[in-house]
Amino acid sequence: MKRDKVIGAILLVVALSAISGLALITVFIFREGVPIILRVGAKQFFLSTDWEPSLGHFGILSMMVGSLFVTVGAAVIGVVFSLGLAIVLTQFSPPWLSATLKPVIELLAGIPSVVYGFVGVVTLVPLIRHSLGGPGLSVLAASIVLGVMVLPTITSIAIDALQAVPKSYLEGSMALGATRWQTVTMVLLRAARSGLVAAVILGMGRAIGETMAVIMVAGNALDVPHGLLDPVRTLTSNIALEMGYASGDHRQALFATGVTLFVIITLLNTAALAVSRQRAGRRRAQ
Amino acid sequence: MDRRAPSATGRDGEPVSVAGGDALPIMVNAKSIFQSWVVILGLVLICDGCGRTSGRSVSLLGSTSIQPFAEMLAERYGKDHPGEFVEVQGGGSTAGLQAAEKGLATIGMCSRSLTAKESLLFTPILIARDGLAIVVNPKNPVASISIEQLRALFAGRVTNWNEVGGKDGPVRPITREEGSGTRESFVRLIMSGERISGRALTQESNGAVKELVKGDPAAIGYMSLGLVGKELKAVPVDGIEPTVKNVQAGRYNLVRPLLFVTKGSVNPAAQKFIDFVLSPEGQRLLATEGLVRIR
Amino acid sequence: MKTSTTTIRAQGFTASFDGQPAVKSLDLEILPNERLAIIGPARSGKTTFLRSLNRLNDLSPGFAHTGKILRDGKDIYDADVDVAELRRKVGMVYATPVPLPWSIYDNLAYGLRLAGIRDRARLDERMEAALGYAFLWNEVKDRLREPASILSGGQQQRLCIARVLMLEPEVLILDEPCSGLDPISTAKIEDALVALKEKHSIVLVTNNTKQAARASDRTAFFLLGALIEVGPTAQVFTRPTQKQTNDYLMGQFG
Amino acid sequence: MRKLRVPPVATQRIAVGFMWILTTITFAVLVFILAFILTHGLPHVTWTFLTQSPTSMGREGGIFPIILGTLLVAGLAVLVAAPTGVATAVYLSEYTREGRLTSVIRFGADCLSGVPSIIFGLFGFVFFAITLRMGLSVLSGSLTLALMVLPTIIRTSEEAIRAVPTSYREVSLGLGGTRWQTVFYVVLRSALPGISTGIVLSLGRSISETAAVMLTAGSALRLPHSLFDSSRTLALHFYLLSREGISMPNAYATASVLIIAILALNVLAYALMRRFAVKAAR
Repeated sequence: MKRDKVIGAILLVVALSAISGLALITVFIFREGVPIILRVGAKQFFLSTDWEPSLGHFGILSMMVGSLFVTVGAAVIGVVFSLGLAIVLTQFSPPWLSATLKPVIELLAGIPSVVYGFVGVVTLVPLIRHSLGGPGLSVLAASIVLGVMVLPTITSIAIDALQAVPKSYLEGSMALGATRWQTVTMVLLRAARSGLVAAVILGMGRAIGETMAVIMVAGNALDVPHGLLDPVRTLTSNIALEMGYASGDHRQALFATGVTLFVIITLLNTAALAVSRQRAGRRRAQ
Repeated sequence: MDRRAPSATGRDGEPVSVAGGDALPIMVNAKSIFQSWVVILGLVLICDGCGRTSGRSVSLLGSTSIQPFAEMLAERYGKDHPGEFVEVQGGGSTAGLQAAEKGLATIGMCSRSLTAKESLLFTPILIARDGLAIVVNPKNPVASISIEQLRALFAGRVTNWNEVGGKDGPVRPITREEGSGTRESFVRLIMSGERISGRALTQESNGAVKELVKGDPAAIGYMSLGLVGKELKAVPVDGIEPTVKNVQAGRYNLVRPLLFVTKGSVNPAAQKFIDFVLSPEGQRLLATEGLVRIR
Repeated sequence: MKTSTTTIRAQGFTASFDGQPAVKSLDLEILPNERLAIIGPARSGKTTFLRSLNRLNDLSPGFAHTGKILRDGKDIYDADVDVAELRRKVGMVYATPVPLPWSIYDNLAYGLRLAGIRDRARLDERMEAALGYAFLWNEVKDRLREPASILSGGQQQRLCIARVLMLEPEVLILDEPCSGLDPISTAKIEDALVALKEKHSIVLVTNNTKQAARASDRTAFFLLGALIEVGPTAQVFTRPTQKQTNDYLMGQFG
Repeated sequence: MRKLRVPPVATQRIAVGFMWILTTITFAVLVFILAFILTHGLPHVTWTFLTQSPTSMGREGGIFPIILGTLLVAGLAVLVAAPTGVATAVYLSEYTREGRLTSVIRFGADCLSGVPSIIFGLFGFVFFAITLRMGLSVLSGSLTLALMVLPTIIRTSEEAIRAVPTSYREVSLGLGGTRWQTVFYVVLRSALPGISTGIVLSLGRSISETAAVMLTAGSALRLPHSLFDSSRTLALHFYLLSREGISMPNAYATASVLIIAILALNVLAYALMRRFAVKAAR
């Protein structure tokens, strides 16, 4: 019995060290980031587009707008294609095909983001530059690259959401003479709505967190982009570009950008959790 | 249905030898996973110990303008002095100063002159001079650009190539991140007080600027003269060709110092490498690569 | 298997979950080699009492108890009691069979391996005896390597019984072992219980009066956490002394 | 004018047709990306490329020190994070009662597993590299990555452990098993597929990481001789080669090696999941 107690104690120590390690990060980021926001003033920090660290101007509005544009763009592309994919794989494709395609999707979620970024730079950017004009490095390029990147994540969660809908719902609707497509639109999508919304939110969470691929294809210009073809700098790429040489207030401003991202993503996760729990309460209670 | 409880002794048929695996197959390899984990961790830590003793390595970090040249020197130095290792990493000039200050690197590489505050903290060692080339896509017909035109282009006041002798079309200025020494020199030598346009595309290294200008006919950027190579067109400024000869002769005045920067006392291994860089052979190597030697 | 000599006596034993009493001041004795059946409606505290005998209730949060359960005169809830040893000597079989997701052999050997016995010969010999008593030996003797999941419901329950018998417990407690089984499997388990009488005391929770009559010497009637009546099985089923027992049994037959 | 009503069967055909177009486009794009890299890269992935050291910033020579660096950084990270994560998951699900504390920890782990890697990179750079004076080194890089994958390992392990039916634990305890014997022989054994898949996927994520290692493990091209030497990982090497146009063939080749490693890991995770699941269910 004594050995049992000892092992229990060891597990406690390891658990505490892990949890304190994770708490350390959160505390460290907030301790480094929040004071500068207060010093500069939240209104100045969040609502000014003047980012000039050498002169002490720390306004991240243009980068927040940049992140927003790119994330929404990626979500639009991600949703359209992954919803189509999820519906086809769960409803309209022969079982052997969906059985082989599903693991392929999971594999593609593992591909490093720099690969997506590189292919974007080499193929997509020149294409946009020639056909649509502008520098090619743009919100559009970043949205497409991120859209493709988060697509596997959204698709696999969407497939789970669609498969969670009880088969009896679908059979009931078909028994009333509805075509499979009508069943999908009127029954399936409505029943799995919360799971799908959660999938999109989590997809956006991953898109807003991407850094290197965005640096490669977005152009990293400081001004707020006025159109799809304008270059853009997101919150994450700003941190990556400047953290090597930032010091003092400038480094704290980068941590403040990190705090902003941390809060945004926590809100996204909580929203996704709330949405999926709200409708799925019944499913999980089985 | 067998209702007879078999007596403990009697056994029908041959003795049943139950060939069973070891006690708890899965549990055994779970234990072995744990043991192998401990062994690997031990090995890694041991090799850490032995690594540290074999020859202190010299690490350089900083300006992406100096990095390729420093890498070339490091490789030559490594051949001539086996056992002495010199590592070179990029990140930009101010990152180099940061690294030297915080002990992340033995020598910081900086491609701009130090500010007053910085020169109190660091001891700069001039290893060469480098021209600041204005580069455009080879297809761009522009013959020469004046300093004022350059300032207007990069400040965003002039946005069409036909105003500076190029084909009609939008101008796309490309700049470096703020920590770059090349940018700092560009701002000091060209912009004189005016801010670079917020629409300028920002790249974080000379190589990235080069790749972008190579791909975009409408682009104009600035980079280390020594790294221009044949794929880009270096534009004469005020009619003066950006060549090493013109820089040496002082005709092409967009020039900046390339510095090694150290903080406090320099360890002997680093000093040996610095001496090599400043030696005639080191200077000859830098000159052949397109830099302006200082000795 | 040696004969059982253990007596278990509940003295003023009260058990509650988060303050809700499930069993109220029980005084009940289980004699060596005795077969005690416990009958009563749902939520009458039968299972709670059973799970207190081998302290499995310790697992449920909010469990609290007063009074004692004496095993050969020593309260099993004393601080110095070796709970593992207690659970080996008071083996429990659940209502639904729970074979572990391993082979039949690993399921049976698990109890002894936990106790540190790894010598294969002893395991095999003990296994043959246990399977014999559970009337399962002939059906599985040459499939011991296969996963337990391939067995039928009845076979799995007998495997669970054999798994407990491997530890040669002194008391065997069964919580409605045949509730989910077909008549043939139920008959086999009842046969096993009859055969096990000489070696163990048996506490059998059941609502099948025929099973109680056939497989028990005494019967206790629980109602709302209280022991209403206990006596020889024949007497309780034909001439119950308490009105509630009679009502329950009439309800049963009515 | 009667509203033109398209018969449902027709809408079904159009809609399903459109859906299949989306599907084919998606797979075409994803396959194109892999094919684009592999066709350009694989010819250059030769034995010498895999076993030699790079020269002139990676323009020539091989990527052996970078492969080793990646294995060291990512391997050490998982070597630290996996046991810690699993132990934490075991403690949270087996040794404490469900309460406010455990739900707060679980929520915290969920949030941290969503936090972008650049923030871990910034934290690692300032905390490990500078404050703890570990400098740009394998150690800073692997500790940063360990903290990055730790929340994911804790959550996936806990999900796998909670999926083990409580009746298994009761049976084990009922047979005289101690708490640890029950956890080790029954719970962990049944949860092993889920746990090992989570660990293998975390290794995959660590290997393909760039933002988090850029300024923690650094970007030195030489073979690291100790944990305090800087070392460049495959993904970062690919980023620098391609972004600065140092050498496109080597960039493609490095990317191909990286992709093959990631695919192999994912296939391993998938196989682990199916082999254990099949064994348990059988």
